[in-house]
Amino acid sequence: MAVKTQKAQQAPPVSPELQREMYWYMLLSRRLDERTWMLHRQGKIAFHISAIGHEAAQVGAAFAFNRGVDYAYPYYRDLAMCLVIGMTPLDFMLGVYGKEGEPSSGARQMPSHWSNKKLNIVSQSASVATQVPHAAGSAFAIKYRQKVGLQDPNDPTQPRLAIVCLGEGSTSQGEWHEGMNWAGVHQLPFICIVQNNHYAISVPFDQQSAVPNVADRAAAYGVKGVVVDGNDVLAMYHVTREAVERAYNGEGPTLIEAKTYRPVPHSSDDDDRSYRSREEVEEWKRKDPILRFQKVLTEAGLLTQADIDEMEARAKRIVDEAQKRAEETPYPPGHAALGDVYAPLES
Amino acid sequence: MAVKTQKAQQAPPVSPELQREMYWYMLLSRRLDERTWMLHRQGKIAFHISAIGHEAAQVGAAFAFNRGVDYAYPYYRDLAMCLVIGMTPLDFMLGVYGKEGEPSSGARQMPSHWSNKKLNIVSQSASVATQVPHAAGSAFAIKYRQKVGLQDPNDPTQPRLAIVCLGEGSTSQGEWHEGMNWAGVHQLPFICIVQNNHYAISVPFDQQSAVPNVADRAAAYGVKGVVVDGNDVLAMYHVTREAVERAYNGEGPTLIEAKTYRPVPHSSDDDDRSYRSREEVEEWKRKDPILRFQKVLTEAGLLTQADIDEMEARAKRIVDEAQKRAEETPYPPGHAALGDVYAPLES
Amino acid sequence: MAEMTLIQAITQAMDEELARDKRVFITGEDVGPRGGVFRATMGLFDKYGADRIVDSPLAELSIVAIGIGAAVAGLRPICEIQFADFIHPAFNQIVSEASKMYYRSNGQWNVPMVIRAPYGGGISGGLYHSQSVEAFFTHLPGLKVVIPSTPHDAKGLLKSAVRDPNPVMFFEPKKGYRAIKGDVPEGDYTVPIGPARIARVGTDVSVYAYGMMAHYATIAAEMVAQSDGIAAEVVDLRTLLPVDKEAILNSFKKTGKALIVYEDNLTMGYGAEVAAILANEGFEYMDAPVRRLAGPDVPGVPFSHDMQEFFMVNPHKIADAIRDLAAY
Amino acid sequence: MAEMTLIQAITQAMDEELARDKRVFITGEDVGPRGGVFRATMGLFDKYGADRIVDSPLAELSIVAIGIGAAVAGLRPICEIQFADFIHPAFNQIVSEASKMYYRSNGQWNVPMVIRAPYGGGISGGLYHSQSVEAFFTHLPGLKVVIPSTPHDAKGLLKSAVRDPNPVMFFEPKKGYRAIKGDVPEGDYTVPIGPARIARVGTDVSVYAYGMMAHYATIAAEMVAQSDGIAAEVVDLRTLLPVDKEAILNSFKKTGKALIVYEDNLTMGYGAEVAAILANEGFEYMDAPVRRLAGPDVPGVPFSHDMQEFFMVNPHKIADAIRDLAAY
Ligand SMILES: Cc1ncc(C[n+]2csc(CCOP(=O)(O)OP(=O)(O)O)c2C)c(N)n1
Ligand SMILES: Cc1ncc(C[n+]2csc(CCOP(=O)(O)OP(=O)(O)O)c2C)c(N)n1
Ligand SMILES: [Mg+2]
Ligand SMILES: [Mg+2]
Repeated sequence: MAVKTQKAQQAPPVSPELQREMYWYMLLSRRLDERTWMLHRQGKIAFHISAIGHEAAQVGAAFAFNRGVDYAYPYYRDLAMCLVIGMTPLDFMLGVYGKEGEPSSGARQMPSHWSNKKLNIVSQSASVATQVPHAAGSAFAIKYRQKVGLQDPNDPTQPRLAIVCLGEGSTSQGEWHEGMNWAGVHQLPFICIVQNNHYAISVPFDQQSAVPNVADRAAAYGVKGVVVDGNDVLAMYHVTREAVERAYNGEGPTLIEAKTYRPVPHSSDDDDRSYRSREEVEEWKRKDPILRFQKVLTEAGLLTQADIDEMEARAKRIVDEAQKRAEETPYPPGHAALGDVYAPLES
Repeated sequence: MAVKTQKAQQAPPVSPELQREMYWYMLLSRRLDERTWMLHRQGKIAFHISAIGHEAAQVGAAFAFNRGVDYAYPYYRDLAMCLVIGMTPLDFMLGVYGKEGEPSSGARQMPSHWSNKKLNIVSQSASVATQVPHAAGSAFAIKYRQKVGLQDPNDPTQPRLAIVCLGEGSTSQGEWHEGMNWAGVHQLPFICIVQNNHYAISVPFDQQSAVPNVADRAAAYGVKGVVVDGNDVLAMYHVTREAVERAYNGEGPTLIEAKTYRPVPHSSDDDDRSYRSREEVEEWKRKDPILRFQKVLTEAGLLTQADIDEMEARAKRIVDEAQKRAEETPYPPGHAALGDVYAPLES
Repeated sequence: MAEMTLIQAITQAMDEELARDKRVFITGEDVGPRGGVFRATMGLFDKYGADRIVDSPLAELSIVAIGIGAAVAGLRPICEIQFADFIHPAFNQIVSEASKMYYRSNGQWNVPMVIRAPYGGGISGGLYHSQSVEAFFTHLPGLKVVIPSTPHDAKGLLKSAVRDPNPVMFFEPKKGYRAIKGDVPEGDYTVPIGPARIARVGTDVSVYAYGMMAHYATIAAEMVAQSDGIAAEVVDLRTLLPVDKEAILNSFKKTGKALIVYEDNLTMGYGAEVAAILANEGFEYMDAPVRRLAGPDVPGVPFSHDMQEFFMVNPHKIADAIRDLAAY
Repeated sequence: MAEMTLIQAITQAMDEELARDKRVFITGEDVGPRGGVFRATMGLFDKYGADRIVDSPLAELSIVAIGIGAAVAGLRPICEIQFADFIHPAFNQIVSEASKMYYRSNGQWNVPMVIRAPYGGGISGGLYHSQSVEAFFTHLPGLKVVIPSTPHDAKGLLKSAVRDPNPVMFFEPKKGYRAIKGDVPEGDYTVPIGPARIARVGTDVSVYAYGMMAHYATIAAEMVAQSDGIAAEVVDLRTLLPVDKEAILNSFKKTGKALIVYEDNLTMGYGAEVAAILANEGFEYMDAPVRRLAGPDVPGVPFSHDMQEFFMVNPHKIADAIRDLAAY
């Protein structure tokens, strides 16, 4: 299998500003996420599904494409990615509380089912992997528009690729196969990011797949496959950047498998003690992507304790404010359930 | 990709009797098939879908497993295979005429939708690729019965593998992905035979797949993949025999891709002139598997012109007889449409 | 005006929409050089090329899903499912995705796509080339479900479907592809999605039908007019979802007797909804039991000749049912 | 007799069937060490081991298809779909394969399997963790469709399902998993698939319901008895396919008034079939419009609190509808 494992040290230099910005988003996502777990424990909200542990994979990927312009199909775990693309902590908090003005779905969907037309984040269902062939379809549309003369291939104000995320377990679905296949057959500007956290709820990857890497499967579709350390934000940024260049240059699709871990339960409904040892979880907590990047940045002199303190304080303010505003916001009225069944005919 | 291309000359010797039997079934299938095309041109029957060109792939495979005992999931093109397993020309003719006593479906299904419980040929729908995960399920059942003590693993009177066929185009379906994946994850006694005739009706394989061989995809599932010349009956027999041994010995699943061609239209409803050149068809007709095997056998002194003449005469008699008896048989009565909706409760 | 077959009208609608709007493209199995197994896309590949008439892999889920992804990205896909029987692999994409996208995104993302599929029996297709599948999709708010029974409507409704901002299931009665002929206006016109059509005016019995059965119901209505002087009103439903309740009730107010005809199997076929509407809002006008004439409750249409005939509804069976009801 | 919850009764049924018959095995997502996301298979992995309690890949199509292939090979699979909302990827396997296998093979091959799936709303699950999906499957002769509303029936019907030679869709009202409690006999007994159950005898109005709505209907019937002296009869349909027409008509003969309750969206929900049966065979007894009380015709149950409540049918809404109908 032609799988390439990318290491951070191969990456070309990333500006200190960008590195700090990456750190900031990872931190913001984490604090927002932790707060949400707390709200659930307090009985204030019904449900949370978490990005904890996945922040490096998501933030590294999100900074690599034309955010808000390229089509993004994040999955339910992509809080950190969506923050980078432009969704706000308040947007998210409105979602977990199910409050009026929630931008993804008007609070119709469960939290973390992202959508934002202004940011070209396409609406997601909960049925895993359905978004993979959608992303291939949007990538097909990009190539189509260019071929039939509806779009200038180099216009950076227009979407030039579609990027989609899902978990490793979800690649067992036929939808993934069929989506990957279109991407390969038509060599579409398409990037599939598999966040491999080793479990689909309780089911370990060796019960999903007889091969150790999802990326091993990319070649079967004529798609380039890359395995990357998903807890290394710069490595993630780098491999995604490469995939983005390939897509923009018409060189075809890429699958990136980010190896990572979810040190928390699958969701607020889960209890992970039945299916994995505490030792395993503790071991991965030591590989925490934020602590790791903090160490890299501090050692490189790019981040001081004062910077960290300032960021922590800022994150707390933002999260407090988002929570407060979400709590103050009313629920949509019951009859709002009736809207938006059909789009009106254009007149 | 770890794809192995198997050549006939590597095959261990096959007894002259068996070789002649293979030739006979290929010939019988061909003559029956040609007659059926003629019946269609005469307006006597509604539909025919043909095995012409595929006889070597099917006959070679069929002689390699425990026919009538192992679970077989043939597809609509598998006339030659089903004849070897034990269905009769009359069985087939009752199907094309839709007559009473048709064993696969009581004439409920279109012709060539095989089923025969006595022969462990499991009923097929027309929805392509659905049978692949069924075969994995039956293979799972075999392994299960052995593990929980319901079956002796070495009892040759019991099914010890499941073998399934489909066309190359049908591997684009999610069903194929999911079936292959179970076979791989559980390392099942499972053989998937892809009869790659280069077209799915009109669509060439490069529109189905970005990689040149279906077998290239086997590795993604932890399944052994083999490409074989599907017009070489001995090569086909040999690779299938190897796969069968692997399955019987608990060594896991195999995918065999038999490269072949369909020199006739997809079915009696098709006209292939819109999508491929006559030159291409003529070129493949020169590679006809029956002529080719005839040459091999004659040159090896295993078949004389007298043998051929006798077989031709016998085939014609059998086909005439099958046609005649099918024509004489009545249709099932209209109300027979009402039966067999539910299996009765065992009392 | 030119007389043409149902399938010619469908081809013409697609041809004109492709010419009108570059965002329109077609994908499906064998839609390219082959022109579709029923020849609905005949000639379009030569005229519009491989970029716009795209042979898909043999995978219906992806045909629909690619359509969805392209539609949200601003294109106007026409997805062909070769036989309605093979739409089921795409069911999740239609139920979970196409039908819910607009609602779940609070009206942000819409899916302007058409899914065309030939359906119905009586063509020696057996269980898997004869199915009626509309019942499943009429249970899905967010979808529109359209079934034409005349070439005029086929062209006009298909054009409306292509221009509709919502996902439209467009089921074509394949037995009528060449058997149903009629006048079709030249050039551009649309028939709105929504309203039913009174195919024949009458006062004694309301016959509700669509697709091939609407065609047959009209024939049957003429038969009973001739033979028994019964004035049957034929309501060609045309759009099954959203339901045209008003048209259903208006006819019933006149006749007080309803026969609902569909070729699908009886239980939970679309006629159940029509009957349920009448049983509630038509109660005051009800002069007889609300009757359904449909296929038997078996898993499919058998291949063999007599069994197929046994299964299928035809003009004679409809005429008998009208007579029965008129005599109630 | 022990009092237990609906889900405990389900677990007990599986436990006893696993112990009784080695051909029985369970597969599905997280059914192993995790015991299922709702804990329906809790403890079974420890008791019966990894060979018989098999965590599947995250792929519903394959869960059902493997079940079919194993069932034709003589096993008795119980396939768990984690949420009914996620059954749609397996739709083709259920429609084209499980439901048609026996018929299409002329009675040679049967598929003795159970597909279990929790369904229904009111649990803050939003569009994709609240769906009712029974309507789709009740259109498929060859399948049996069962929905219990009491622990007693859940255990007895699930055992019947496991032993049935046909594919049985077994939908479990998940809102009632822990909310519905009742007495359950110790050890082996079955409740036959087919007959409905009169959950409460009455003479004024027939209320037809199943699952959570049967539970609610019984509560509502008590409410209107107390408040208004209305004697509502509650028919818990239990088996939706084959339809128990006789029970439906027998109750209607007494009351002449029907209220059909389901939590699915209205149009083409299962209640349409019940109404259609009454509109035909119940015509002579009909004293009032046949009413359906169901969810609104929107693509799903919204997540947010008030919208969810707006969507859901509850005992109060049922009581009001009974009063209305009784007063007609
Ligand atoms: C089609 C479908 N089946 C089942 C589920 C229930 N479910 C939600 S998340 C999940 C596990 C997903 O695992 P993976 O793809 O590895 O992603 P992760 O959550 O680990 O990031 C399951 C089974 C679902 N949402 N959709
Ligand atoms: C799910 C489904 N979609 C479409 C069809 C219609 N169809 C029948 S055969 C066929 C082509 C099959 O091609 P391939 O798998 O290569 O097999 P071949 O016929 O070439 O042997 C198609 C599209 C079908 N039977 N099932
Ligand atoms: Mg995972
Ligand atoms: Mg082929």
